[in-house]
Amino acid sequence: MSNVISAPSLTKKDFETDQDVRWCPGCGDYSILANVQKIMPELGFPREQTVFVSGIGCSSRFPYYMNTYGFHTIHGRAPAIAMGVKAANPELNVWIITGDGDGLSIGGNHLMHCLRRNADVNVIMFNNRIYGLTKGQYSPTSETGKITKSSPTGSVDFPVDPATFAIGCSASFVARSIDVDAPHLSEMIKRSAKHAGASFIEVYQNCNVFNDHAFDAFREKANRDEATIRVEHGKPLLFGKDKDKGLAIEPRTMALKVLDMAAPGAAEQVLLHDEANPTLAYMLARMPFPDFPVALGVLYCVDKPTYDATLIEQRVAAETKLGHGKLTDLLNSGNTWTVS
Amino acid sequence: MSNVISAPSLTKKDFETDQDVRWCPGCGDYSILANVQKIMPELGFPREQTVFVSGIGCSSRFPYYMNTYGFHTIHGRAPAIAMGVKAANPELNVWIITGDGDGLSIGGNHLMHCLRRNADVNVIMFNNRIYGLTKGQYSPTSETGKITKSSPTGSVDFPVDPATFAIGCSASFVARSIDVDAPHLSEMIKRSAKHAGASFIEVYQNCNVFNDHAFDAFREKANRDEATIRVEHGKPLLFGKDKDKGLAIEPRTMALKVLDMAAPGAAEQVLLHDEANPTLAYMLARMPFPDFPVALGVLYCVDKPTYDATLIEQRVAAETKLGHGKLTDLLNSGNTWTVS
Amino acid sequence: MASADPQAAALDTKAAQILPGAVVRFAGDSGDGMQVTGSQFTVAAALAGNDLATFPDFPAEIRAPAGTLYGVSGFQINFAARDVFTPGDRPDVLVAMNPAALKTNLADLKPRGLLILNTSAFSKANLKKAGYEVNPIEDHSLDGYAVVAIDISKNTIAAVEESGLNKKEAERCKNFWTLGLMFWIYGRKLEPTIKWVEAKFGKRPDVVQANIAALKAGHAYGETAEISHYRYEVPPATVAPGKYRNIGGNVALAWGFVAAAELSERPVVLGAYPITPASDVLHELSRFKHFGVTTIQAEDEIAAVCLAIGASYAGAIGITTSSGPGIALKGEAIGLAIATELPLVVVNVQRGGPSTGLPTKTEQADLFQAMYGRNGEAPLCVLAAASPGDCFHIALEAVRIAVKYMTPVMILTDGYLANGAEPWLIPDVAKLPRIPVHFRTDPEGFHPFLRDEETLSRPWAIPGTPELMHRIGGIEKNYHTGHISYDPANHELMSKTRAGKIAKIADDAPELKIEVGDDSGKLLVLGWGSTYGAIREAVSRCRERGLSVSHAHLRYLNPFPKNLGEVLARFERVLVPEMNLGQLVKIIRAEFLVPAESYPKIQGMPFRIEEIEERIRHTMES
Amino acid sequence: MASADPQAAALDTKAAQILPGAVVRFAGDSGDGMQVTGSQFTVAAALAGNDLATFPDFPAEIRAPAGTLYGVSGFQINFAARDVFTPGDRPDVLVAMNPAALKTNLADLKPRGLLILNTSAFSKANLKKAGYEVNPIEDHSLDGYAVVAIDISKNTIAAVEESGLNKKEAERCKNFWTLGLMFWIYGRKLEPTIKWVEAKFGKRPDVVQANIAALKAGHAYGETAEISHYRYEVPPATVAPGKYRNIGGNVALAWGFVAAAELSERPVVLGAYPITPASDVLHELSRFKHFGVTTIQAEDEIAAVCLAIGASYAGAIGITTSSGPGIALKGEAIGLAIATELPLVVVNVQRGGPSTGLPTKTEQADLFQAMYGRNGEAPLCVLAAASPGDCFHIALEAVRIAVKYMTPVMILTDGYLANGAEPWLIPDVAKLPRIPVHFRTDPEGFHPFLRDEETLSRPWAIPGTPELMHRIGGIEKNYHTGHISYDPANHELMSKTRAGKIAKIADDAPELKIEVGDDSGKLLVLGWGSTYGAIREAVSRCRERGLSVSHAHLRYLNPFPKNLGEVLARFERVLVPEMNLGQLVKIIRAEFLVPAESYPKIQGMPFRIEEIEERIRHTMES
Ligand SMILES: Cc1ncc(C[n+]2csc(CCOP(=O)(O)OP(=O)(O)O)c2C)c(N)n1
Ligand SMILES: Cc1ncc(C[n+]2csc(CCOP(=O)(O)OP(=O)(O)O)c2C)c(N)n1
Ligand code: SF4
Ligand code: SF4
Ligand SMILES: [Mg+2]
Ligand SMILES: [Mg+2]
Repeated sequence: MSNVISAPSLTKKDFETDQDVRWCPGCGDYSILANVQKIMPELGFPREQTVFVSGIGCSSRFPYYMNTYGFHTIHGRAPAIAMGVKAANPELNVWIITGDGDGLSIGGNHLMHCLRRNADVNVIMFNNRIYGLTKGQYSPTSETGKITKSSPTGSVDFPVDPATFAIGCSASFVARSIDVDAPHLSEMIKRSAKHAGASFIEVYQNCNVFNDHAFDAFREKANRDEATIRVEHGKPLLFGKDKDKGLAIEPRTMALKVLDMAAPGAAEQVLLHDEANPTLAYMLARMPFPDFPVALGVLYCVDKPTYDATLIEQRVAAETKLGHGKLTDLLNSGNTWTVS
Repeated sequence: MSNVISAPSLTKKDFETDQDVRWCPGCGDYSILANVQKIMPELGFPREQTVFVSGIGCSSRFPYYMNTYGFHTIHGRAPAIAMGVKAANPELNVWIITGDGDGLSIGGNHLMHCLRRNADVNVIMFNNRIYGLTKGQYSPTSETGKITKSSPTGSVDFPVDPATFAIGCSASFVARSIDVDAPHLSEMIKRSAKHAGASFIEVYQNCNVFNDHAFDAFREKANRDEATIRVEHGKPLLFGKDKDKGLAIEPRTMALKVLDMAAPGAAEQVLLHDEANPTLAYMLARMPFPDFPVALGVLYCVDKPTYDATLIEQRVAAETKLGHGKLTDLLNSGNTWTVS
Repeated sequence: MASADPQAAALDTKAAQILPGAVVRFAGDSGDGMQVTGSQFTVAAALAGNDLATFPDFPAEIRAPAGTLYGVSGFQINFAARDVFTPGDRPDVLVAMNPAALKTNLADLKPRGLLILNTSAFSKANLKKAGYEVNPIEDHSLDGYAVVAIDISKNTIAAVEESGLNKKEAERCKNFWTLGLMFWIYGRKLEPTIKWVEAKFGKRPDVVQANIAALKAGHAYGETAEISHYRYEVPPATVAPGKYRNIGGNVALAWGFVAAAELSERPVVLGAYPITPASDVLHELSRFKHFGVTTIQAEDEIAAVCLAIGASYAGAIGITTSSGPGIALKGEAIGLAIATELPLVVVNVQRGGPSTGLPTKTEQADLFQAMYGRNGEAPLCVLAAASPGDCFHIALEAVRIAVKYMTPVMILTDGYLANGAEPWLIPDVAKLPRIPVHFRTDPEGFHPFLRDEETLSRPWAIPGTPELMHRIGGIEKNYHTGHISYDPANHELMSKTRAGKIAKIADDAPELKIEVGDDSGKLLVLGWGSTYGAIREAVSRCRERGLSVSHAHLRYLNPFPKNLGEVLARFERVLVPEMNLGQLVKIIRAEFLVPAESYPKIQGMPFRIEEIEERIRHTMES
Repeated sequence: MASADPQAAALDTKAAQILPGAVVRFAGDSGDGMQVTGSQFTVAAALAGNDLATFPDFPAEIRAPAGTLYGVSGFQINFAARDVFTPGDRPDVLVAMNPAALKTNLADLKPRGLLILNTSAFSKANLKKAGYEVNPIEDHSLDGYAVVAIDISKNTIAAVEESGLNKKEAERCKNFWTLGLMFWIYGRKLEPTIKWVEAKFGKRPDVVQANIAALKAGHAYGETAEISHYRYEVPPATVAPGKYRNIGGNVALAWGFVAAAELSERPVVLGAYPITPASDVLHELSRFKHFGVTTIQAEDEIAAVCLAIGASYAGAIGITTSSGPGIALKGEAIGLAIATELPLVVVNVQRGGPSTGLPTKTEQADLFQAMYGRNGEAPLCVLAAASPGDCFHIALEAVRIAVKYMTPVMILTDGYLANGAEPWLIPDVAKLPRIPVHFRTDPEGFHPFLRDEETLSRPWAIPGTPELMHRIGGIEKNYHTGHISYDPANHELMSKTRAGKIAKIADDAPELKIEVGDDSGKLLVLGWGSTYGAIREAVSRCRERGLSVSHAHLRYLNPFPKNLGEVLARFERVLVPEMNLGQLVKIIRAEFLVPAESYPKIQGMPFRIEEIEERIRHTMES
């Protein structure tokens, strides 16, 4: 979203509704909600210009708790419905809230097409690597071998990585964050809100009922420094408590490796993050954990025309060229004859 | 497909059916069909063990012309149906024939899940960048601005690149070829047939009725040397009539560039193709044409357990652990009581 | 309609024989340009003041190999000095440009009908492809017809020699030669077609010249050759005065939506995924950006309907178009629009089923799907167009109902309506009723499911409206607050309210009228959709023979017209012809407990008038 | 069924009062373990020889905040000395573990019924969450009931002190304390539950010990405390001899498919996507790999049905399970299975609609969708299970029909059957009829749509069979060759053949029998699916009052039993109770032109026996 409109100054409270929040106590969804509610006033969109569209899942209950317009739709279809909203009114500030099941299982195709078309919407995917609402089946992001109600001997599937998938779909903005890392998450949400075109944020979200501890290895505060790398445009790709490690590649084979930054020459070798390089973004998204850290931040971001803007352009061009259509002219065009 | 079974020696004719081939005269589909019919005997699968599953589209008529088992299903769903075939009988040699619309528009999600699960099937996507059967609307692979019946002022969409998408889905085998380049196409089909797991081949296919000349810039024999690069595992990424150009990257930024191989140091700089490097594969698939050549060949290939093999493993493990199930035992398990 | 055997009488005179009407069919290879020939012939008939109806019949393949049976393309026109309601049953004249066209069409030609053949296409190879062992022109098998065998190709090539086209291109002008001949036979003017050729091929002057030369040569051939005794005149029909144009169903539908945009002053957003025979609605609508129409070619049918739902939610008129298999995919999302009570228009241009079925053929077998093809109690309004031109009015009516009642409306047309065409009295836009749209803006007492007392519809409160922020979704909601509710009694109340809202539309819709015949009698023939013309004609003919039969036709299928029960009760028997295995008939029986009889036809082809006539007679005798 | 008010009589005696039966409901917070309590109480009743039926009622939320109204979880059991067909209407005994449970359940409790409350949960905060301004235990609002208010939490904590559990964990054992008390009241043995606790919590000896201690303490409390006059005995029922188990609908269905794999000697492949309330069928089946059952959790419902179709094509028994919204998505693919005539079983565990509707509630509103929810004339066989245990037999029957007739079969169950449970006579596997499967192997004269004369079914010729290579698809095919065909007459022949094939199944299915009552009379109550028990009981009661009413129940909905028309004709009137707005009733009216009357209930809840009783009486008076 680019067209920030100034609005009377609002507070987090203004974005809360009177509905009981019906997530399980302790669910990671709460902190994402709180973050979004907190950031909304800063973004400056009037509430009535803001629409949250979701599919079905625990995460997709989100719109009920936002005092904006909200549409809790059907499973997997939020991106298509959101694009319809934008086609009717491109001025709206549209958010899509989805889960790993909603957005990548049943809804993977709509997500792909929404991203590749660069519709001007912001997608937040709550990735808890499980189906929460249906009480705990493995999802497309669950690790192979996961034992759940529907996979008592372990899931057979290889997971799909949401950010990798988004980059494969040629999305124009792809970021990653963690539910409980409020400052980082806020930053990502703000960046995505400002991006003109489809923005995609994957948020690792803990489902403490059906998949507790899924992300402990890098989500826990104690592990974050070593197990994650926060990428920033133009900056070297460093991680570790004292930024003592870096990422580099072999120039002939593009093989990825972890550098000891204390080693000689490391500073000249370490990769520089470039948000506009899709190959780099792909590599960062897909780095195998725990051999490599989990990349967080804006992995990819480029400007390109949005779907909505091009639609409008075509509308304007048509009106300019042909004038505003006259029904009478249309009905009387071509071969006609008169009977008297 | 890995389990090659020796069969009585067959010829191309044995794979032809008595049905009139109903494609438009001059369609690229003919040469793909001829190639597949020609290679089949070499692959050595008995005809009755071979199944062609397709969706809907001109390309999806393919199974009618193969004297094997064939299932012309519904639009976009061939991957799911093919996975069902394999689940019932993993011994079968299963091919999926799809178009850019069938496989990437309505069927994008099934394709993604089939690829990421690594089902042991071979997908051939006929990419003509158009909807042929419905008489010429733009497809998800059509270039932005394309003028068709449904986009009289030019399509608004950014295209999705099939190979890039497949790599984003973490497919285990991704290749590209051209309808009329028989030796290369044959080679790709053979490689894919031998790959255990989901293999994906994108074939640039000319639709001479609704999208003629779409690929001339690199499909025409005269242009192929300069405009395409044929990648081979372990070999340097060279192209041009005299292999006078090469691909290389800036090691700090991963920026891609074309090398003049005559320049000093070029030989040490040029990238070596590594089929097992997903980042490299992604880069090759997504190189912007015409600034860079179109990459053809096996972009990516790794071995990992197939969906089918893991399913079988689990079946066997269950039988080993629990013995072959006895219905009587099941019905009488747990709390029961007898009324006399 | 032409009567039994008018050509015969004409055989021995050189003066134009006056006929009440005629049915002509052009048939040839897909590459022979039969659709163009047919269209131009149609325009000429229209300009001559005839009433008419047309129907093209395309092959299923894009470009079938030349000469094959499945590559034959046909175009039929019925034109007359009186009202015409169908493209006609059996042609009086058949133009067959090759053996395959002859083979696939001859059985339809009337006995002693005129048969025009292009002899040069009757080569050994072509005969074989068509399955002829002997050349039928030579073996007396065509003796029952008035055969005019001409080497059209040779004549054409000779005629266009000066244009400089190569032989292949020159030969391609043979359809204009044929058209010229047909123009001569029916006394048509050449000018409109000449103008059309000039406009169409303007960029290639050589082609323009060649086609015009061919047209004129064909015309001259009639004048001079031995066929000069086949000359007919079909006087103008007495139709209502006004300005007319020819219109096909898909175009009429698209224009109806354009009109709805103008009359409602709301933008239209179409979400569509191409599918035969509905794609042309998308194609046509995509030309009207300057009318406030946005078309989005979606990734699939589900996305298409969802795009339309999203657009409606945001205040546009959301429309989605498809055919049977695509509509099957939309069921779940249509349920969402029903549950959230959003306006939405869903068009089903029906084709032969089940599954992929007969994609290029017509059928009416999706009525059940329209009524019931969703989970739960999910009522929606269902309308059906009766003729190509009626598609325009049905589109307007669907939008009016959708926005007034905040409900999805399903429009049923079919391949026959979509591709068929008829002259259409161009409506006076100033006299078309506006479509009022009311957006809620008042926050006082607002909740999203607060109902209008009269219509039971909920308010349309679109994003962007200050103070009306609210949330909706597919879960059941409380009647009194609009919030999610799992309360048992509330669910029953809401379910009945949704059903009641749809039922109420009947108060706001025209009553069923008798199209032909008395208000009561022995037999009512009740139809819906594209069978209108055939039933109407058949009933008229039966009445001419003194039978006590009437015709009524349903354009509103849910809810039914308020007086339907009464109308049915006034007849001793009810017969329901449908292009399916009997769907409307079941609903009628269930609703009104009358022993309505089914007359099913499921052949991918419309009813012939004579079939219905026959069936009426049979029914009344039994 | 317990009769009106038996508890009252028991008030003044210490000896166990003998009752014909009782209905008990456990209600508490989601975290209170009510489902476990209910199940254990059920097992005890079953072991004591009672006939019984149970129904759990979960909250829609996964883990609603403690103490809220929407977080209440309930479990009802009806057990008796005679045949039981439903979980009962109004409970005789209500156990309410907190104010929210009291609030949401009290209205159902019979007047003067026994009400057991856990006082420690009636804190200010909990009262407020439940919307009580005053504590109902104190304000005389419960005076109409026999209230037993105990500080169950305190008693539990005291009882489990030795286990070493912390206070929070200790308090969690209160459901076992309550169960102990209920066991005392109904004179049940503790051992089976003790064994179950040991097996279930074996890994945590402290928990085992605590739960057992709580159980015993609750039991002892009954013995010693002032409530010792509430003591009942429900003698064993006289049920058919044999071995029984308790079974729920989803499990029975899953086991039915396992049985089908064994009886047909074919592997089963289930394609499913999780959805409430169908997911448990997937969960249950995923445990049976060693029975030749493969389950695939698909990416969506369309993929799920396609996986099953692919599996059937390759020779397995393809099954797909879902609920309403998911079934809506499968319509197009089911059409493919119909067109290609492949065996397929589609299960719809119905829930409240339309759209997302009431996901955790029961409904029967998808009958129309089952019959008609696809494009084109696409007939399939539809079966409905009448009780939880019947799901097993319906599963077998569906597979038998699917493979014999090469057709998709739709099974309808619902949330009520899925989650409800009843004692089930364990079938003797040796006596279950085999399901013969014939794969075509003979190339002589083969084509893929060559039909069996008797069944009209086409051959199942699976990939891997030498010499039978062939192609099938969703396009219409020639009756005589199996190749693609666009021929008009052939399409009609094929359409009628597909319909005729389904109709023929009636010859191979049992006739409709009268469940209760005479073979003819004043009123027939005709039901289908899960309403069986309630209708049966209601009709029995009405007959006891001398009314001329009978009950018949449809398990076959398409085709109907051959004799349905006759049966209907033998009654003066027909009443059709359904949990929808009237679907079966419409089909009956259309088919047989009888003025069948609808009795709709659409509240996400099953019919109460008394509701149907009332309606029968009302109908017969009017
Ligand atoms: C058409 C349809 N299919 C299935 C479901 C059942 N369902 C609801 S949510 C869900 C998955 C939820 O997983 P996810 O998107 O990861 O959300 P989470 O609950 O984990 O936040 C499923 C399968 C449904 N509601 N509709
Ligand atoms: C459910 C459904 N939607 C739409 C169609 C119409 N349809 C048939 S093929 C096709 C697209 C074909 O494009 P592609 O897959 O690229 O195949 P091609 O014809 O170009 O080989 C479409 C939209 C259909 N048959 N079924
Ligand atoms: S089930 Fe998991 S994701 Fe859903 S609300 Fe509970 S904790 Fe959160
Ligand atoms: S339309 Fe195009 S893709 Fe289809 S058969 Fe013709 S040339 Fe080939
Ligand atoms: Mg999830
Ligand atoms: Mg294509």
